[in-house]
Amino acid sequence: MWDVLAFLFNTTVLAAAVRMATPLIFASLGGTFSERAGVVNIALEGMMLTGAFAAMLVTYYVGNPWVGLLGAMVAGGFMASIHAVVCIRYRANQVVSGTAINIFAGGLTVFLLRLIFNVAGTSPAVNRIPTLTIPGLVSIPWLGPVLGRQNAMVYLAIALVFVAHFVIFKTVWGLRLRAVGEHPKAADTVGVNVFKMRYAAVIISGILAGLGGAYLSTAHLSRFGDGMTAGRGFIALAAMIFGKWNPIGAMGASLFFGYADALQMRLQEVGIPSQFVSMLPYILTMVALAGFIGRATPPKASGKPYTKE
Amino acid sequence: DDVSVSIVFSTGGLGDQSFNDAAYRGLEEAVADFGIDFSFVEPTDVAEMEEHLRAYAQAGYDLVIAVGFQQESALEVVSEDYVNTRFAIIDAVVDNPNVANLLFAEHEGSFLVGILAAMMSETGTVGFVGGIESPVITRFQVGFEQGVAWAEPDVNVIVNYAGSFGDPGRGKELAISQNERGADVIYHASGGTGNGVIEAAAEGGFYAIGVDSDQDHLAEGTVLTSMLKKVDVAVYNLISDLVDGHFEPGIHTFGIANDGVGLSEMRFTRDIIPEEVLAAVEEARTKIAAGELEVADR
Amino acid sequence: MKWNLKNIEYTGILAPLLSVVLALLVGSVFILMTGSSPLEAYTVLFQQSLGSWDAFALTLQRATPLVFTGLAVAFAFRCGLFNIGAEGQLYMGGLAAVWVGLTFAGLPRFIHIPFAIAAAMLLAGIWGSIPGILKAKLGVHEVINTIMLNFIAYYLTDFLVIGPLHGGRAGPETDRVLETARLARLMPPSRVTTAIFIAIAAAIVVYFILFRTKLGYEIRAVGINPDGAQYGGINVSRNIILAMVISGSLAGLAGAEQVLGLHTRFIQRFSPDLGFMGIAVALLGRNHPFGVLLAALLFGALNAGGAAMDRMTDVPRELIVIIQALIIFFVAADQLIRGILKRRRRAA
Amino acid sequence: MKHILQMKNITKRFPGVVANDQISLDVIEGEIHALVGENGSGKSTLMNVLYGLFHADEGEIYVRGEKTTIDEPRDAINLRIGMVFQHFMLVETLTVAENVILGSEIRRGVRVDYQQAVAEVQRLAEEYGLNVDPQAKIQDISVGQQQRVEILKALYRGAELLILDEPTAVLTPQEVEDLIEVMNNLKAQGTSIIFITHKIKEVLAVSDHVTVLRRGKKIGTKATKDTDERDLAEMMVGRDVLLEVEKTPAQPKAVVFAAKNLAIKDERGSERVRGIDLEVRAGEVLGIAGVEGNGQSQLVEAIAGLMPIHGGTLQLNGRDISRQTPLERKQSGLGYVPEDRHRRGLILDYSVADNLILGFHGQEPFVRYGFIRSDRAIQDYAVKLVESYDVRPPEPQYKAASLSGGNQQKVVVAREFTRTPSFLICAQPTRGVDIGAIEFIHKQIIAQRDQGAAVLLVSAELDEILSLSDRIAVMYNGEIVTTMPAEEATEKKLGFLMLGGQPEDYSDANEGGVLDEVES
Ligand SMILES: Nc1ncnc2c1ncn2[C@@H]1O[C@H](COP(=O)(O)OP(=O)(O)OP(=O)(O)O)[C@@H](O)[C@H]1O
Ligand SMILES: Nc1ncnc2c1ncn2[C@@H]1O[C@H](COP(=O)(O)OP(=O)(O)OP(=O)(O)O)[C@@H](O)[C@H]1O
Ligand SMILES: [Mg+2]
Ligand SMILES: [Mg+2]
Repeated sequence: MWDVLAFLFNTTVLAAAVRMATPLIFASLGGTFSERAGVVNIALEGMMLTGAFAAMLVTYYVGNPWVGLLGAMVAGGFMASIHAVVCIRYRANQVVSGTAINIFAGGLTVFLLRLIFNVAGTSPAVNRIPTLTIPGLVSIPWLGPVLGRQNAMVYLAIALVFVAHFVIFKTVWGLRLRAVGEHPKAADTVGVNVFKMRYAAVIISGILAGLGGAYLSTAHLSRFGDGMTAGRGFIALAAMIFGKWNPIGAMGASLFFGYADALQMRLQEVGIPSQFVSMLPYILTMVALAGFIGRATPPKASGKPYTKE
Repeated sequence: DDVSVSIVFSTGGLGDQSFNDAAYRGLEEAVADFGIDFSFVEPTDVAEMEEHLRAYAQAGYDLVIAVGFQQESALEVVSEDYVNTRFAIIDAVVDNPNVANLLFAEHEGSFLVGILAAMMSETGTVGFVGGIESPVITRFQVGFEQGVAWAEPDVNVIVNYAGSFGDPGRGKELAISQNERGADVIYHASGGTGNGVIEAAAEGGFYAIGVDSDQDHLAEGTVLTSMLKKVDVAVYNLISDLVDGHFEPGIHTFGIANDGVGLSEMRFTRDIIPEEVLAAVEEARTKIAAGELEVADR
Repeated sequence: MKWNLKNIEYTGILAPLLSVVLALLVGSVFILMTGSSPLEAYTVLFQQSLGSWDAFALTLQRATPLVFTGLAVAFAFRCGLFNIGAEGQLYMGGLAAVWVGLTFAGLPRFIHIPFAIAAAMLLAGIWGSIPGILKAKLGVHEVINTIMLNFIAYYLTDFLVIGPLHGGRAGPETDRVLETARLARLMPPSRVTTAIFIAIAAAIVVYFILFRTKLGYEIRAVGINPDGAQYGGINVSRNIILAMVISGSLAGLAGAEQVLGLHTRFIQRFSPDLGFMGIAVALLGRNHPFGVLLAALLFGALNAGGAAMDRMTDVPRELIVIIQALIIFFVAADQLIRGILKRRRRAA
Repeated sequence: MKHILQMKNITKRFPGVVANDQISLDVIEGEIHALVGENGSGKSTLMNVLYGLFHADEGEIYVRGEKTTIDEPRDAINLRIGMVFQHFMLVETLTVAENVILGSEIRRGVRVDYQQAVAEVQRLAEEYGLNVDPQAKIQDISVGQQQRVEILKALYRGAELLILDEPTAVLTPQEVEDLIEVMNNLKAQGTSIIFITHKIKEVLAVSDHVTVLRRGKKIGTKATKDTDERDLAEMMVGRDVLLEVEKTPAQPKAVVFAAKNLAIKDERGSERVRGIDLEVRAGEVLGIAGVEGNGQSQLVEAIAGLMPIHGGTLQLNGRDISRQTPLERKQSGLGYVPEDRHRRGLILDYSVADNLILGFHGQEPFVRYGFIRSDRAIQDYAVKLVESYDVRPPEPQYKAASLSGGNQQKVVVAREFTRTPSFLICAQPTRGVDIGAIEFIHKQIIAQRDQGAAVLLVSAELDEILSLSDRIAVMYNGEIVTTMPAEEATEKKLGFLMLGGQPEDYSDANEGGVLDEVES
């Protein structure tokens, strides 16, 4: 019994969970902004991938990974602005546009990799965002090993969760954002510019997803690899829903995924085929949702283009 | 008339730092040496294989090389339809008179890796990270395990599969978790996922072992060695034979004996590795080459 | 039978065509960046997808599985459900098909094939029913569960294909299914099989179910307005589950097609994201079965032509992917095209 | 006489319709100007043009004498024009205060100053007698309260010209009285009001001028004092309208429907109906009067099987139906006109024909072999119904969404009534419907009664209750306070009971409301 508990709450498992959760936190936060404004963003995966590439590229040339982060934000934001124009201005189906972005990003990153480095597959190594040690925190028992020494981007992600919470629920802009996603016409009738809000939200979502990608290529790892996001954009989408379109919820869900994954990695030895262990995070998620969470209602206008007469 | 050769790569495409890249290197060298005509294609999906093979055969290439077991069934059909075209396939067997089958004894090379890992380990635990579990990857795993057991029966092997060949993030976490469980030498056979394994090793101060191509330079001093699968050599030789006019169909196995698999030069790690370890590896190598030591492949 | 073409909502063929042209224009910028000739590339793209019977056969073959996954996604959409899980359902369908295809020796063709297909539909339908039940009974968002079930299906089939179902080959794949379970090729060497007829039939059946039956009436009502549907005596939960079952079994057909027709075996992770492409196909086809047919044909042509473009030109394969994405963009954003057309008309 | 607003020759076309055809409208500063007309006559369209949501194809707008262009709601807000929409423009998941301030937030830095906002809303609410809890979420408050929030929104923005698009359609009599008081208050303080309504009584009670539209054209503007009920009705409909329902005394027969000790809880578990006993006999109309939110909605939804019951029994024609599905209840002879036609009554994206078979879509002749639809049969049936219920336009293939509210309601009524149910529930059957359609629907309800149906009528419209019912029950706080023969009921008495008064405490001395003054 104690063994099991000790295993479950092992600090190394938890620290790994935090690391695995970080890209999901960024991306699911991004998704939250976009969907809160009424634009479904199934393109998180593609935006992450672009961000991962751009962070590597900029860092490669500039040397400073923090500048690389800016590059990721610009690139993610750029992909998002395509999504925004197509969905908002031209009222395309948001899911189709998202699918196209995902395909586009997959092609574009490798295309550029080849054009610039003359390799396909894996980029050269670049500098990484440093790991920080938080003086007070690191010496607290149990919590210290989990959170006291992590990559700077881990702390950035956690900080952004609270910033996002503040922005969405406390600010004027956030109030308008929520209104636009629930009932755009109502917002319009009181003079809120629905289109502008949606553009902003979608671009923010791209920036955040880009950061999530950057975490992979320049914080957790130090190079870009073809398709290195490996479906995390979709998991982030699930985390966003699991978290009920709330930043803190999204973080919780991301941590849950990260934890299940970290646990799974340490379970591959007990004699069950590896594939069944690999399924664990996904099964756990389904059970958790069915058992404890229940209904989640998306913002009412999400997925619906807004048209003015 | 110039000899013309075409290659249909596996879906990993170029840049996989594995057999596609190696096959391409072999082709490039042959082009440089013999000035042959060539063409290649990087399919995105298994369903494409047959039409590419067929199109090349139709276009009259003298030799069409299929890279990877994914093309086994496609080649089976196409090689029967084009009996006058010569084909080669890497990592699979198509039993037709116009097909050369290039097989690699990855388990033998992995055996040597296992010896190195076991003897270099200070903790008594080593690790293996695979991509997606499949018979080929299993060959790497079991060869490695046998090598470990042969050298140090008490050394424990932790095995994990990432479920993907393209997820370095997960590769890194798997390596960290293996390291936390005591593994201080980790061998990967997981394509792009392995980049993460190597990064974890570099960061955590333990050893990684690369695969397929020479990955030693990816983290100098951290990558102990790489298990080379010399597809480039095989492809080069195949073309060279063709140019000389003695293309040989049938099964060509590349193992320790004919230097088709083996360890890298260990340019960055030779100094760290004690003599007796290298000696043990060499002993096993000669025994396997001589057929005195048999390595099981499953 | 009166076709209800109004549902397709295509005002003309002009807008989609222009979208493709525009995408190719933008794509040519990328091609020029690599120093290749767009004209040459596009000539290949066209000739190798629609330029000859052989090429068209290839297009058809590529379109076939997309018809199934497109229909699967569209069907669920009609009930207000977003099925991102066609990929997983496809694998489960393939799994059932290959098992039946390998196991029941001695059956005549006309029994073995339908049996294998039915098994595929059944297992994939069950797989689809899981998110359906969880949605209907517990209100869990289907998007999460369909994503989760994709991963579970990958791992489950990964295991079976190298374990109990592993064949005698080097690769992670089963043996070929028995002769009697293989779909016949219509015009060898092309691999267009009788599955193309199943695809067309499936589209017609889906059309029929959606628009000509009581079931379709109920499913669409639930999709548009569940409260209204409930008021109308429609069992909302039951229809949600049923819609997911049917959606899943349609995706299962794609699995059966790949396993019994194209590959004649189950290969580990054989699907090049057919399930995800099905989402784009469905929405491009406006969730109408006949729209899905057209959209699948477009994608099929892009796949067929794109592969040839990789082989026959210097354009790297990533570019082909980029051009495909661009075409989807422009076809989706047909408001843009319509805007241009309207301005033209006004100017004239 | 200063004009706050002059709209000149406004034309607005939609594909296939000219919604506004050269309409001019002059509103004098400080007046209440009523705008009336049948469903689809173009009232909302004209106001949407004024508020910047639609762009007129032709015409000019002058505000306070100056020519202006209004492209955006923001422009209208800046011109101090406020609008309360027919379909509320409220964000359900936000609170009252948040909705009020949205777009013109009280800030503290980048933050919304919620404290201040709540205080401000509270202040406004008190000043104009528009009581609502600023911190409640919209989804948790009644329709009447939502209406108040809409008015607060406009007032908060300092509206000097207030457009009220059918504000009374969803209000209870008491709430209407309150609203009229608010309107008069506003007028006294100099606010001009454009007031859209289908109720002529209200026009006569509050307006100074009235403009009538019909089929997109302006019929005329009159000073209210120069006109009367019959005159207005005729201007609107273009023919003489029967304003009173003609009916013979009821001849009640056997009990068709009975509820015993019925208890209902809502989704949150709070008890909304507490042990009600109810009987409706064949050939009678039982009216349920009550202020909205006292359990009527839950009662009706539970009877129809759309909400679970927590105690008691429901009997239809002697059989217990409390375990039956909605479909089985329909088949047992229950007909139901729901109060919310958009949410419940219609599948808006379906054609009129498909809506006409909703609930019977599984039956012969619409379906053969239990599965396959017969378009022929559906079409024939729809053509017949559309014609006999005068649905306009008479096109069964049109989407229900493209019909006006009145005509949508006719579709629902046609569907439910044609099947000659033995028990018919009508909840707010004429809400938002024009007088022509009201007349028609009322006639149909009486016709159903006369054919032997037991009718349960729930309405917030006391006029409607009084003119249609044979017996009247008053519901308050989840209970039936009392049941009386219609002859014994008066508007005042019902109003008294609906607000929680006890029958024995009632005396005729209670003071009358504004609307009584125009009672002819
Ligand atoms: N967005 C729109 N698109 C197309 N037609 C419209 C639109 N809005 C209004 N119409 C049409 O314009 C006409 C006038 O509608 P409007 O809403 O102005 O009527 P109304 O007088 O407000 O009716 P009601 O009494 O039902 O509120 C109707 O025929 C309607 O169908
Ligand atoms: N896209 C559309 N096409 C055609 N007519 C439309 C469309 N959108 C709205 N309408 C019509 O415009 C008119 C105005 O809509 P509005 O929202 O005012 O509803 P309404 O019919 O007056 O509603 P109700 O009376 O039920 O409250 C209605 O007649 C409606 O049916
Ligand atoms: Mg209106
Ligand atoms: Mg109306």
